[in-house]
Amino acid sequence: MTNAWTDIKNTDLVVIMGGNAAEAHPCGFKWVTEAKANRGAKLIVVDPRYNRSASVADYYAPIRQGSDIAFLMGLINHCISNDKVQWEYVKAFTNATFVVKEGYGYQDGLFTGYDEEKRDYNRDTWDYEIGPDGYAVVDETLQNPRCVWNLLKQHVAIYTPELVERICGTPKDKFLKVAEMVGECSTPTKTMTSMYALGWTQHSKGSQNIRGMAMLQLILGNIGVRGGGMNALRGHSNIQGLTDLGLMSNLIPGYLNIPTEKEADFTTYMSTRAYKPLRPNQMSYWQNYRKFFVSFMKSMFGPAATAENDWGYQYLPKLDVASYDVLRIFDMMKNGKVNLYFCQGFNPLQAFPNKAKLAEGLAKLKLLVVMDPLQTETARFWEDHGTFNKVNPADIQTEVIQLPTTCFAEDEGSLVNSGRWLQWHWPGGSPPGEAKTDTWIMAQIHLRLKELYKKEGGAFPDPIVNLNWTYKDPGDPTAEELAREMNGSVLADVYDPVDPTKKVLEAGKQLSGFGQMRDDGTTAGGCWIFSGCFTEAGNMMARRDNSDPGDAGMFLKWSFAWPANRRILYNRASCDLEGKPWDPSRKLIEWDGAKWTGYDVPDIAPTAKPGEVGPFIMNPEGTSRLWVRKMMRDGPFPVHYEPFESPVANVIAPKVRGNPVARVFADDWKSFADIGDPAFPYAGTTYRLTEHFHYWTKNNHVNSVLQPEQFVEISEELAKEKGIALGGWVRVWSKRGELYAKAVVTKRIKPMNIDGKLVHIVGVPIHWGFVGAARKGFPANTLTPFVGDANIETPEFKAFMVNIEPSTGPVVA
Amino acid sequence: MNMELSRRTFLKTSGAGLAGTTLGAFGFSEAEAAVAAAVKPFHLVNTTEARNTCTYCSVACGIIIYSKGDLRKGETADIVHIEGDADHPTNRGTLCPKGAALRDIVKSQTRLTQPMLRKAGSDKFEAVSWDAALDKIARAMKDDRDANFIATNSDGVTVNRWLTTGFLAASATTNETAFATYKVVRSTGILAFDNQARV
Amino acid sequence: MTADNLKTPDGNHVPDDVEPGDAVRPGHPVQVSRYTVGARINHWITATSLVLLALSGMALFTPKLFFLTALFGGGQWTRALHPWIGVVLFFSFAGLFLRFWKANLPAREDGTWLARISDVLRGREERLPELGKYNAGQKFVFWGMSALIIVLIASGIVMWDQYFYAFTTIEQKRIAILVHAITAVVIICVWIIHVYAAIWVKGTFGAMTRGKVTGGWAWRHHRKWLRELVGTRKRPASRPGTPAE
Amino acid sequence: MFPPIPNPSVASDAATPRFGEKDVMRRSASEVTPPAQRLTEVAKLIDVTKCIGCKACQAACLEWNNLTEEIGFNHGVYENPMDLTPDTFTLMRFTEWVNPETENLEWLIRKDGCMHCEDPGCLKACPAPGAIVQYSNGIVDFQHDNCIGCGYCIKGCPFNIPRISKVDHTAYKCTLCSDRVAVGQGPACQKACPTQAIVFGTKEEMKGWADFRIKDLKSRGFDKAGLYDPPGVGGTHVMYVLHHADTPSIYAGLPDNPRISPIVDAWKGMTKYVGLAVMGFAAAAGLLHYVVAGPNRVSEEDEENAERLADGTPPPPPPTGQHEGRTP
Repeated sequence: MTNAWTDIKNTDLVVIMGGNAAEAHPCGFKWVTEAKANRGAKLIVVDPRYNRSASVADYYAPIRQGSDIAFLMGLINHCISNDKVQWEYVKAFTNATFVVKEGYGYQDGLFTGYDEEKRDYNRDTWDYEIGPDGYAVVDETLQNPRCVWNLLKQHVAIYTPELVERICGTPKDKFLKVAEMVGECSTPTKTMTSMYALGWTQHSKGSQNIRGMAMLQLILGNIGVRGGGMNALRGHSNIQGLTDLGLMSNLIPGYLNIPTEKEADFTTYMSTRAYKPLRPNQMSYWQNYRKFFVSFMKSMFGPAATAENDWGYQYLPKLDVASYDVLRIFDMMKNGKVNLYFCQGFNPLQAFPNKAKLAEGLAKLKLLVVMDPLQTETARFWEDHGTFNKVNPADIQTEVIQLPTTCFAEDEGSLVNSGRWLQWHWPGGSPPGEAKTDTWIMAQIHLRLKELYKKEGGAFPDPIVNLNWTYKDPGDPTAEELAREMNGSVLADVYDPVDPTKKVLEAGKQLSGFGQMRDDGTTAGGCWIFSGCFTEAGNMMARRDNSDPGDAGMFLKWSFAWPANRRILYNRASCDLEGKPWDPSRKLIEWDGAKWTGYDVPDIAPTAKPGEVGPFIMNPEGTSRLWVRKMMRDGPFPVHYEPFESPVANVIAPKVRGNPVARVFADDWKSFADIGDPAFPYAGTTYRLTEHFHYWTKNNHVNSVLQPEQFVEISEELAKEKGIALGGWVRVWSKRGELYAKAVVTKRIKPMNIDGKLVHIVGVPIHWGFVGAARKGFPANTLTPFVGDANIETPEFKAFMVNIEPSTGPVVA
Repeated sequence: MNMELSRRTFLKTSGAGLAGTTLGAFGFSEAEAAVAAAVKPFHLVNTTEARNTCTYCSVACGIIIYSKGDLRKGETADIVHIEGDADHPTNRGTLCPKGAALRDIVKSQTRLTQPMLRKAGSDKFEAVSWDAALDKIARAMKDDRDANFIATNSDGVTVNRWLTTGFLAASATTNETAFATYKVVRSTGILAFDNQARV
Repeated sequence: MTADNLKTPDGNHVPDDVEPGDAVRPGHPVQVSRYTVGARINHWITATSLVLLALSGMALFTPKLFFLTALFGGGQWTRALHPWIGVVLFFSFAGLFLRFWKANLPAREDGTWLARISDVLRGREERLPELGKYNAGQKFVFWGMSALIIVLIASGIVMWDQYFYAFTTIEQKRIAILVHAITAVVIICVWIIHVYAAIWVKGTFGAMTRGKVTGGWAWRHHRKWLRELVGTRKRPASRPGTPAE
Repeated sequence: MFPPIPNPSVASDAATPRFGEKDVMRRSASEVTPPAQRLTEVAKLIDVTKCIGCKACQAACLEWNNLTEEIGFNHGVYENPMDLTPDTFTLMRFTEWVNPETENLEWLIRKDGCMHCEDPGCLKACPAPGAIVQYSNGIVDFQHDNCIGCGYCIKGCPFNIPRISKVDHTAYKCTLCSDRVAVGQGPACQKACPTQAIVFGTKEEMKGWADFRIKDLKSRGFDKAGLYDPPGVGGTHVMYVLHHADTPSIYAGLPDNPRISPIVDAWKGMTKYVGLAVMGFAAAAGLLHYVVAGPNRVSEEDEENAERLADGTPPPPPPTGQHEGRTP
């Protein structure tokens, strides 16, 4: 989220598209109902199903899953054509005026540089025209046909309401009603907020879905303001934190990168990370990259990270591919290239696509280690559960170790919420039986491994034996020790370069923020964006003062938000060029003539004069980006691509199958149904229900009472056509697998007319499996295709093709 | 850290202009209420409170765990109830159907209580000690790493990676656990490192 | 064995109101067997059930009589037992019905009897016609009980939530309760009449205790029946019925 | 936002209930002298228009009251369980309704449960003294020690709420969390409700809050929005804000004009008094008759006549004219 849950109360229009906030985030959705009740805000829901969010919406429009970009580009087209643009904002705070260099172009669904063989682009032409002064060329008049604004206008022109209806199935009048309501938020005193979640991410073009809305929000001037923003409603209690801390193949905490093998040494690595400003006077914050990196390495390897060894640069592994994401790992596993696999509080057999492929992979491991508070299907993938998990245990040679861990109620520490608040919590119960914390387990593994390497030697033991592990009890580091380490501390006294008698930083003290980090090894800090969370003043994440000056919804004294306790990102953009709030009734910060003050921590240097420094300081442009240069693999603008399995060919680019640069593993092409395949005529989608949390709460009696048994949702029309009874059994199958479920026949799903073809939707909630308290069922991933988003490999769970028939239920054997 | 519970409430209502609830006003004085009452006793009395955060989604609702026994005094604590924290700015004491049933997940019948091992080809888990389990894991890691570690690529560039072992991290562990996990996993050269963020 | 098969030695049908076991034994005074052991047991089971039902029913009918639940071991037991006693009553009464229905078929003299109800009440039986085994009042009690018990068991089942909750709507249950209550009031009144009549007409109790009445009792109250018994007494040994003793 | 009620205190002195025995205004099957001073009436307001059907109320109710409902089946709808049970005091009921005026689908979701009527039909129907009490703050509470499990409360209730447990054979329903209200808390469902579709306070506050909500709804085109506080049962201490207050029955059969059934009134009213009178009269009439008419005894003459008849000696003929009914 750019903003915070509590800020949603400040909005005038909530657009829930690509998510179902009432269903998945009920307590956050409260702030929507508050905005409605107190500000007269309106709620629009755009979704294939009339869902729980829609039940309290002011306006609902249906859309076919996987067609969001067409809808969003249609909205942008509508706003541009009808002058629903916050012009001042667009000109000053976006890259609308930037001129794109010759050579870049777009035609028939593809940008320049496409290589069909590699399924990738050569993105060299996707950049700005750089002037002789070394800065990007801009055209304040927006006359240059190659300025971003004109390219955008041209790009979205085809997405007329008629085309939107053809692709999305949204009736034109409904689309126009939504467009009209959205357009009203282009005035500086009206804001719209976007609440989205996996409904946008779980597509082969998920990142571009989100970009589409972000672009719209920029055009309406809704980024950085109260009640605005792009609000990703994250799914798990600390998935934001895990991402921030870079527990991914290609990340270092704080969104730094693991080097690739092209970056053989530290100098090469840093050479592409200069982040020189593209406009005069602009602050480009990533210029501090080196400080964050070196502090991280000091935290990681302590005294072993020295200037001489490039801070331990070679202790880090180097990537040969973009990422070893879960899809790639399971593909490798299936091909016998993985021997050991650890699952920490995660149930991939349920959570990733194509269960059959996942199970095949797990069966090829030598050892699977599962750490979890609960029984999981993954840990028991070798167990025969009849039709629900038909295997022969004797055929599976994988050894499985299942380790009992504590849960939230039994451990201490911080979690990062969707609004980037780091909130500390305390344990309330004793662990059951022999359950242990994950930290203890990781420490034990590390110590044992280190011991083996010390004793026996072996392959490159250096990073293991040199890992900085100076905890009071190395076998069980405390949460406070680790939190202090992430925040960072001073390793050696630092003196003012101008006045060497003046000590700036004192060894042994906690850093007060990332601004104090240094690139000479005198500071350590595990995660620069978290710096400030545990300072000399104490544990800032444990703060519990819920005062809220100005009723702004900021709560600056409650916990700690990264970065620097800032609650709304890009909040400088809430003010005009003079530094006055666009909407004085919703002041966030303002320029008082000398500095920025207000209800939030300014997202700009406190004394950076308005008009001189652009508000988007993490970008070298100083502006936001309507056109993203070469930063996304699948194009600088979003393009409507059909899902890999689709009822119709792409109307705007019939020759393009799916997202043209999404990665598909060789084996998986044959597991996709053809476009318009009559054997799989219905558009399937998966989603969660408010009564359950993923595959956890089926272990919980109360939630199993509230939704005891698996079902699928279909329209009355499809039920009639197929002879399916309300509450009767159905079998649903895709090219990859099948499941049995009860039929919920509902008026809330309607067939759609897609480019002249009637398309029925089959909705598949995800929550069932073969362990737990609820009735046994099938995970939805028996059906879903093994393909991810082109940029970040989020699997395409939301759009695929299935067939359905009435059934007598699963044969229990 | 400070566990002193703030009793502050959000008395400011946005928009409605209603005064704070006068709930406290119903009922007679406490002294008179000592007469035999037919109302069930309030079962949170004499429990220990712990501030926590809901383990499910990223709304991160504040919760209070009520237990018999106080961990801070070194006692065993048995959780009797979990309820929303009215002081929390986001949820204001409310909880969703999962959050309202948090006690049930803590006390689930399918919670794990001891390390278990499933041997190759077996159809069951067998209990093992922590030491045996951890030693086995460390040994398996060492053997696999030593056998498959790639120090340099075909161009002779130092790459120091280990691709035959993967680690899938959690989504509900604390930042502190995550950081400890990061350090341990990264130090081995594992690249097949991912988390729940993608799904 | 029912009276249907009974024939007099001369081959004539035994009158409807002569039941198995009914017999006259000459002596001083004449003894008349009126009820067999089976009939008496059956009657007393019925009677006991009815009294228990009345007590438990009234306990639930009005708070003023709720204390009666103590007789049954408290409210829960009362609630649980009442319907089961009702089942006992129903089957028990069904037995009585099968035994007595024929003797309770209307006869011509019933009209006269009813017309002279004031003489009945004044005990001036010499002004009444000769009557069979039952007078119209007794027949009224018999048929009244029969009808009321059917209504009670039917309405009782509707309100017996423990087993039959799912089969009716709440509105139907409400009606059933009202009907049950009204019917119960009526049956209790009928019961009062029945018991009072037995108290008022001296010598009656013997019929349901020892099974016998005196000849004089029979002469006074059911002379036609007595005459019929005498008429069928020619060769008692060949009678297929079971004697009262 | 309606101001949240502060977190409960766990101190032992905080447990003293603020109402109890002395505040009982009505008690089933008992005469009660109502307390001289009535407590401030409380109410729970359920704003159906803000409800997202998440069932947090159901979960919170199960947890707080330590109820163990069975894990059932899916029956093709979102409801679960399918009806209130002795362990499910509150239940979300879902109705897919097409508004005939706009032809728009509306998903009407209503939290069902005890309405805590001012004139409670359950209490009226209950035959067990003290099994149902009504406190002067409006809470209608079942006292399980006194309950006999007869199920009359079900018939008395105009909303079909109470359910009899198969385990302990007593009636269960929402208590409005009397144990929580007694220490200044709101009911568990209200505390949990994510969107504040459930709020709790004094009845006056709730009516005021409802007005605020109804104004908002009317501004959004719901002309018939209104408060459901049915006068037929004297008003309720659980009220609804409905978008279509003119037709409550579209909300999964919420009664349009609930009142205690006239049949129940007849049963607990007239029948009781008339019945007792009739039975009393019958007994009295017998007694009186006995006193006036004296016992009906068999005479010596009767016995002799019987003996003669038995011996074959013809007894005296019946008096002339007395036996028209007989053939001589």
